[in-house]
Amino acid sequence: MSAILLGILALPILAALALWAIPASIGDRLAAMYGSVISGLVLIGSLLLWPRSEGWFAYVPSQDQLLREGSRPLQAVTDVPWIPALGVRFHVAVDSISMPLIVLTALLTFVCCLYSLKITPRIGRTRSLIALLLVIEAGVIGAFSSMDLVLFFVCFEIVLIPMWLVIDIWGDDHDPVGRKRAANTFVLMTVLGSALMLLGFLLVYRQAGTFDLVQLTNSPVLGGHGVPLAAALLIAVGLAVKVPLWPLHIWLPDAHAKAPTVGSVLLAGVLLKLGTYGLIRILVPVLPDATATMAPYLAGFATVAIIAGSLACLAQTDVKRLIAYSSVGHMGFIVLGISTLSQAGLHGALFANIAHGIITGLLFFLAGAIKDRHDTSDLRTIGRALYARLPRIGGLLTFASLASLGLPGLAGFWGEMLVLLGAYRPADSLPRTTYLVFMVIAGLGTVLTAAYFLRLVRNLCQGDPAENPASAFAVDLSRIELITWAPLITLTVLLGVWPGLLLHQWGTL
Amino acid sequence: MTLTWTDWQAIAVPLVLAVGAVAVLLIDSFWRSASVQLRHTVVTLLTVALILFGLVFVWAQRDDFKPAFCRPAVEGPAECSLVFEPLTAGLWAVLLIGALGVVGLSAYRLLSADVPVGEYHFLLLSALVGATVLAGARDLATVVIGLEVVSLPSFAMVALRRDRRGSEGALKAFLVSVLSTAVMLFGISYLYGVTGSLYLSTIANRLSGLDPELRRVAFAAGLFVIVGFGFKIAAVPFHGWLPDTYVGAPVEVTAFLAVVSKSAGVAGLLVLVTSGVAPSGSELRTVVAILAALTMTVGNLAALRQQEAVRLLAWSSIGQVGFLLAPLAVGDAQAVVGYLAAYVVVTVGAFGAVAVVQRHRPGGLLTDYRGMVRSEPGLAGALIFFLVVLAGLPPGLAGLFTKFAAFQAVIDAHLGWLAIVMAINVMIGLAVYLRWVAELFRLPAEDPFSVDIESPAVAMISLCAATAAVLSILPSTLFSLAI
Amino acid sequence: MTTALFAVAGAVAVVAAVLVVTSRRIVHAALWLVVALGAVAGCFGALHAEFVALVQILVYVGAIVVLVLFALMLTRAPTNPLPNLTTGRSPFAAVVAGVLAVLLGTGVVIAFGNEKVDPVPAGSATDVGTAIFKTWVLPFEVLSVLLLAALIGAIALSQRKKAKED
Amino acid sequence: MPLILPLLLAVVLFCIGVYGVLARRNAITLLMSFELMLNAVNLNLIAFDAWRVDGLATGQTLAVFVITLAAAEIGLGLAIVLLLFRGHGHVDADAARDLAEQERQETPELQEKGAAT
Amino acid sequence: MIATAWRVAGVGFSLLVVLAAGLLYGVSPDQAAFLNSSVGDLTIGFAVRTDDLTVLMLAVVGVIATCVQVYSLGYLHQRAASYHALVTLFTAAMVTVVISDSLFFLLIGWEVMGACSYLLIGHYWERRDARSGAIKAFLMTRLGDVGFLFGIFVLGLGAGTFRISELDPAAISPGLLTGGTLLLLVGVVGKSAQVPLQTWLPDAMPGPSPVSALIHAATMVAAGVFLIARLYDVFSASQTTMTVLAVVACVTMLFAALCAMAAVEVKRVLAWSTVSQLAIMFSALSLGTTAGRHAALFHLVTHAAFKGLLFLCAGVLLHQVGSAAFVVLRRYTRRGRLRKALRVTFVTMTIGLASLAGVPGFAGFFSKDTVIEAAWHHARDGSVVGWIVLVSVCLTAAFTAFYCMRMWLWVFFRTPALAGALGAFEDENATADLDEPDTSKLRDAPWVMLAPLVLLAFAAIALGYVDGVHLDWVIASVSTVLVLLGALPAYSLWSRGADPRPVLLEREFGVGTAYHVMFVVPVQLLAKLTVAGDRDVIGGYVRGAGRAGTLASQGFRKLQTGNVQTYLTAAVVGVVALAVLAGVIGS
Repeated sequence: MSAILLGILALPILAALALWAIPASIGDRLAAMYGSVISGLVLIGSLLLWPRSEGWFAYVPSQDQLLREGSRPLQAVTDVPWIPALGVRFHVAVDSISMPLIVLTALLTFVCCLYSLKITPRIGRTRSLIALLLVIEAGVIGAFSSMDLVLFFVCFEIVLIPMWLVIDIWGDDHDPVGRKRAANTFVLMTVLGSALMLLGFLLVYRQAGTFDLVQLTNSPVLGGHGVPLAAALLIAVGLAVKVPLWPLHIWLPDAHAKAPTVGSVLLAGVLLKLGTYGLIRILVPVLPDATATMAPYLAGFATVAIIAGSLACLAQTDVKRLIAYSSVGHMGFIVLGISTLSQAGLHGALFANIAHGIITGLLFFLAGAIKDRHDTSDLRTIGRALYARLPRIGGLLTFASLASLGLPGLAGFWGEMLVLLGAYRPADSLPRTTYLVFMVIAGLGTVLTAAYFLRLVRNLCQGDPAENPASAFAVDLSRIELITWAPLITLTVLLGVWPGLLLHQWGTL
Repeated sequence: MTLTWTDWQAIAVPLVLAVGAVAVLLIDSFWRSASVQLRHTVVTLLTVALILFGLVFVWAQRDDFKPAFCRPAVEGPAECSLVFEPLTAGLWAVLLIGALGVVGLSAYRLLSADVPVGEYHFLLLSALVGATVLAGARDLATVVIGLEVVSLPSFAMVALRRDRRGSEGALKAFLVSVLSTAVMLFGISYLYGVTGSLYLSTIANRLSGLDPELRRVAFAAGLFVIVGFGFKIAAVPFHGWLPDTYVGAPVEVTAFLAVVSKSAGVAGLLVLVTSGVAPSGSELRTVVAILAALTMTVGNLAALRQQEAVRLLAWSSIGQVGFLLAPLAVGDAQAVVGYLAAYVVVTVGAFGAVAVVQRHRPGGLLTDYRGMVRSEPGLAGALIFFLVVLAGLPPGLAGLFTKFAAFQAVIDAHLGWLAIVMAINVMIGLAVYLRWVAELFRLPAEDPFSVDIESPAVAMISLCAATAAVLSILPSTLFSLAI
Repeated sequence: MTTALFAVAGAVAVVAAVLVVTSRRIVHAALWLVVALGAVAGCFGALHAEFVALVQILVYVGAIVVLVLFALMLTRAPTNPLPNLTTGRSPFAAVVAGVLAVLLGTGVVIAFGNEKVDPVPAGSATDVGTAIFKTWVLPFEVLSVLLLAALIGAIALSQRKKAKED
Repeated sequence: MPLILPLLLAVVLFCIGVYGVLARRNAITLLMSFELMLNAVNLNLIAFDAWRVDGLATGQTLAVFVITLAAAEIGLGLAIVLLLFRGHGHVDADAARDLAEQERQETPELQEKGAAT
Repeated sequence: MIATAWRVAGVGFSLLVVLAAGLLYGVSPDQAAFLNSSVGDLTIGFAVRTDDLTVLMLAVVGVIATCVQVYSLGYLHQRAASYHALVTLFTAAMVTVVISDSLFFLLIGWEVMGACSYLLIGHYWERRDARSGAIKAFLMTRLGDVGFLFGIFVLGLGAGTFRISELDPAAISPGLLTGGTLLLLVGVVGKSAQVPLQTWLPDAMPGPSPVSALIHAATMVAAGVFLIARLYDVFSASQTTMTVLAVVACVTMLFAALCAMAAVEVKRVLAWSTVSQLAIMFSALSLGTTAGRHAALFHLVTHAAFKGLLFLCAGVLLHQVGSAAFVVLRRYTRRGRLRKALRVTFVTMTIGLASLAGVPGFAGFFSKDTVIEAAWHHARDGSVVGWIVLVSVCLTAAFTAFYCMRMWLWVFFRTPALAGALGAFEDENATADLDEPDTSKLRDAPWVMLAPLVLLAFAAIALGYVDGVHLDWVIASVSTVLVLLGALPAYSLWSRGADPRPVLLEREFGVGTAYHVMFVVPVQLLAKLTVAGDRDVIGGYVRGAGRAGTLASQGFRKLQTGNVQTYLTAAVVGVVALAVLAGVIGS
């Protein structure tokens, strides 16, 4: 097992290096094929890691349970000292919290590579793009599987420069200044956040004397004031930049709007998850008391994010920006769920993480497809009546919108529902009335979410075709698009009708 | 006084370097029959051999503890002028590696730059003697003289091209240095007056039992000493000379200043701080912390809009010094040496890459680097790696972990405000280096830079990159340098 | 007696030093430097550091100032007064120096105001030589490297560029 | 003799030296000012040596070292000044500003637009 | 090809539903759970059940859906594939609601219906009113659904289970029970278009008529009634909720009836009548008695028949004439063509209207009487709610008769006083009324469309007798009188060619406008504000930081004059400053 995990960590990196070693004259097609094969292998590997037996526990309540036969908390453990002088270990493992996210990462990267077989940004240089995607994949999987705070931090940082390059080089080719600024804002804000997070980790280390997550989870840093609170605050701020939580979200719309399609997909589908994953994996178990002190404020910001994100979407005129802002709202839900510190809320947050990755990935693919066809992502320039011009893409956009607005029966619903359920009954230590207010506001937020997606559909898909004549080169859904999107669509429906597929994995958090 | 075997062992490296320096000078002066080319090669090889000897020696003795030039003290343990201990070994290793890198850099460009080869290597080795002595020094006389031995030869090296720019750069560095020496000596004189000793251990002992009035003077004295080092390592506000001198000097000499000279300054300051002149909790550490915060902020901010490669490296090296000062302010030798080691390796590499480009494009603008990822993938890749290490982001894990250690040291010392300033500076620093990286990736407007790179340069840069890569994968090596 | 001698020498030194940094004739400044350094040597003598005083006169007055004068001639410094020998910042510089003097002076007075020096003859060449070669061997040796390096450096810098070597 | 006398003299000399360094233009006078500062140091050392009668003559030794140091410094310094004179034709420290950063037009990012498309 | 497949699938599926209803008839009640997963101490999963209510609703849904699917074969040719697929999904969603024993499973069906109705209302997305009507429908029901979801939380957590069959009102504390049921009621109000969330239903009329039939007769809006019937134990355990329900229902029925009296488009009249009739069902439910529940369900069934019929008839009008607005229809009517050309439609629609109005002998009459009777019995027991319901239903019966009569007459019959009728429905351009429409091509609809009409017309009569006829003659006669009281003024107005429509009624009490001003406009303003805030405040900080960095950078570059003495000065000043600073910090 651990060999598989190490394999899917190392393979993309080595493959990326090998790809750079090959001369640039290798064709785009071949590079994408190579990337698809590699990421396909990673996907297979990650699926092999998927639990085959019951009895996984995300967090071990006590030591004796750890020793009990048959209930190993972590799978595929590799634990070797790395930098003894700093107390850093190379400790990777997976459990049921990280596993779905790893599979999601592998899947989205695979899909992106596959997509690049036919459809690549106009800048070209596909070889490097593929290599960077692979590096991002390795970094994200590493972050999801690291059981050491510092290793997590390192993997967290690994993705930054590749993503920065992806936005800076392959971004919107009409707006070099804008994409540069977007890329810089992204990387700088994230780096500041992660540096603050690192400070938090170091404070934890000062208190607990270890960076090891398993140990920290089993014997957390208690106390809700003073140093633990400072540590929690720093970690939360650092992760909130990544999530991104209002008001630290300002990098997101630009980054998404300017990034190439595959970049947006990975950014929204995978990278944002690092933040929420960190909150669940690190903040909640390691600093329980401090998190409880902070949780109502976190929930407040999350609620504001839900409302502000939705309101901002209502006034957007750029389809990619709109979807980006919708991410702000959705991530707000996830953070709200986490900050309830309740079973339902945490489950909801985890579920919403996956669902958001799939659905928003699909939405960004669709937005990219529309943008490629019209050479702009401005709603007013694209015009209306996509149903008439590109009926299949329009239909899929409507489908994805419905999924994203949380229609029951599609994947988006369960996460948000559980989050609201968590807010209805937060952990005992939290002020319930406050959370009830948040719940009601967040509930209204779902209405606003519906409103902006319907507005999007209305302004883009519907309308009089006579007023918006078809573009000459507009081709409806191509085969590669269908192939790459099919898994996402399938999963959206599957998770919608069978949430237990994931929910039962998590057991007691 | 009779010199014991231990004394000889302890000063073997500086001694060999000093003798070697004279040998180099003599070979170059009196072997006129040989061609310049040959003499250059021989001199370079000899220098390399000397430095390698030093490295081997340090490696062999790395765990020893050898006090040298001791005398029995009136009170307390024996007072020694020089101590070879693991910390010294680590600092010497860093200094020698840096010097080796500079020699390697000099191997492929010096001839065209009108620099007398023998003198150049002589001065370099002399400075290295000073640096090694400084890193082991345990009395203030040795410290100040060692520092001068580092400084004066390097100023001569700055002007060694004997042109307008070089002389101006040397003058600026020289004036600032002399002022700093005077200030430092003034401080030392007071320290002597207050404690009656020049030995660091004795000073440390006596400082703790001073009257309040004398303590104030001692504080001012310590401040002057630290300020003296502040000039050397170009901590803000004593940094003004640095960018001008870096730009004025030949690139190799700039690398020398940035690597050996700066490391020596840091080493001296580290010795001062750790051996008790600024004990934990003293206001002097606060001063160093303030200097650290100021230095990194100003350095990084000023680097933000630079358009010349060397000037950017100059300012960013000021920023790096700020980061070095942070663990120094809390007396964490391990973090300092680790940081220094990573910094030295990648700085040599970065200057190596700059030297290659500057040789063909003397303008030295960042825009000259456009599109190099395509036209010179190897060089560009290495340069990007060096810059990323300097920024402290993956894949430059060496830089990341040394910054991490710095953070850890600061956090452990409860200097929260400094940690926050450092965090902000990580961001600004990243912005600085990413501008350069972005140029490398950008598609060039006209012809991109592309040449046949000389094989010494290839070897040198690859070596640096390989070292940095190894340090990135096994960062623990960095921190085992000074235990 | 020594106090009076010291006071006189000190006063001379201060006056000469002020003239060094204010004189409008650059050569005069150099000559005033000789006076100042000599006066300081006198101070040393008053403190019974005869060896240092001698070295001071030998090295400073004898060597350094001569070197400076040569340099002045080589750089064709005019002997007539120069209007712009000081920069426009000089008032500010005076303020800075003044503040520094006040700060340092106060500190020194507070710390050492009541101390007395009772100079005993310990400044002979023997004493200093013994100290140097018994205790301060290492700095002395390093100092020799410094002198050599400075010398070679100065020579290297002073050489004219060879148009084309060999 | 009160200790304060030589110490205050040293302070005054040092500050005069500082003034000279900051205010004078001619590089050689700057060097002269440095000599004043170093002399202040020596005065301090000698005074403290005389105050602390420890029989080791530490202060005097260091003073001798400082004088030697000063000699080495001024030797190299004059060489640099002469070099500057050869290059610039003057020895005005205030006017040597070749190495100041030249104001440059910000390289417009837009240049690449042509290249990118 | 795909369209054909979906047509077949659609019809087949609806027949399957009917078949399932038939098979399940008489089977003893049972439940089954599946796909469960535990979240903490809660179980989230799905469950189905079968009982009488399920069978009844399945039958209604199946029959109506079959009619609609078959009817649509003839009605719709444009984008048929997506249309039939969505109608099928719609039906499936309603079936889900009906058979569900899990609140979450129910919610899935509940909201998927909302989405389907959105998509189907927006079927003619070229039309502006269709687009906005669709959005309005979805958003208003979604708003209600939020309350519904919260209600599920309250009840589910209160009872510790999300299984409907395990919800025990006795196990839930009274406060939670009231809160939970009230929140569920919000969802019901939204779904069933009761006051105050009533405006979406009339605006949903731009959708295809068969869809309207499906929404109004059997699925979406009926789901609200079904839900309360399903959770009747829980609801009736909370007196407060029942009172609120009664008030809402009574206000709604009168309000909607009044609005219907002034509407000038066939489908709009029918839409308001649906709202009003649903309110009657709710009022029956709000009695809290078994009789009330029975009456409500009875009315639900008959209403499904006649309202489905009426909408399909309206669809024929739309299909054959091209519009269902009175003003257009009148052009044909004045030529006397409409009734003759659309003979089957006329007859079936007459049956439907009669049933709606409660003309004795028709199904609607019987079911309405059951409601009145239930209310009367309850009122007699001394219940204020009973009295309120009784009075309201009686009034509504009269109003209903009025608007049915009015519509019937104005659509199908030439006005005796022709001149007076001029301008009855046109505000301007009265002469346009005299334009000669081409009546020669007016034919009745094809048989696929007429067959469902006939079937439903039969049902609209026969269903009244299914339950066995047991009339309270007093009540029957009272309600007959009420019908007459309502119908006569309509006749007299028509015969005079006048159609006075109070402005208040015509604007539907201005609720739509008020909502627009109160909610839509502020939200749009807030949205603009948020974007501006992001750009100018939050983004401003970020940009400001960037600019500050650049400025600082330029500043430091400016300080770097190249003059060494500046550097020295700075350094010395720095020393002094540091000394002072450290002194301050140290002391």
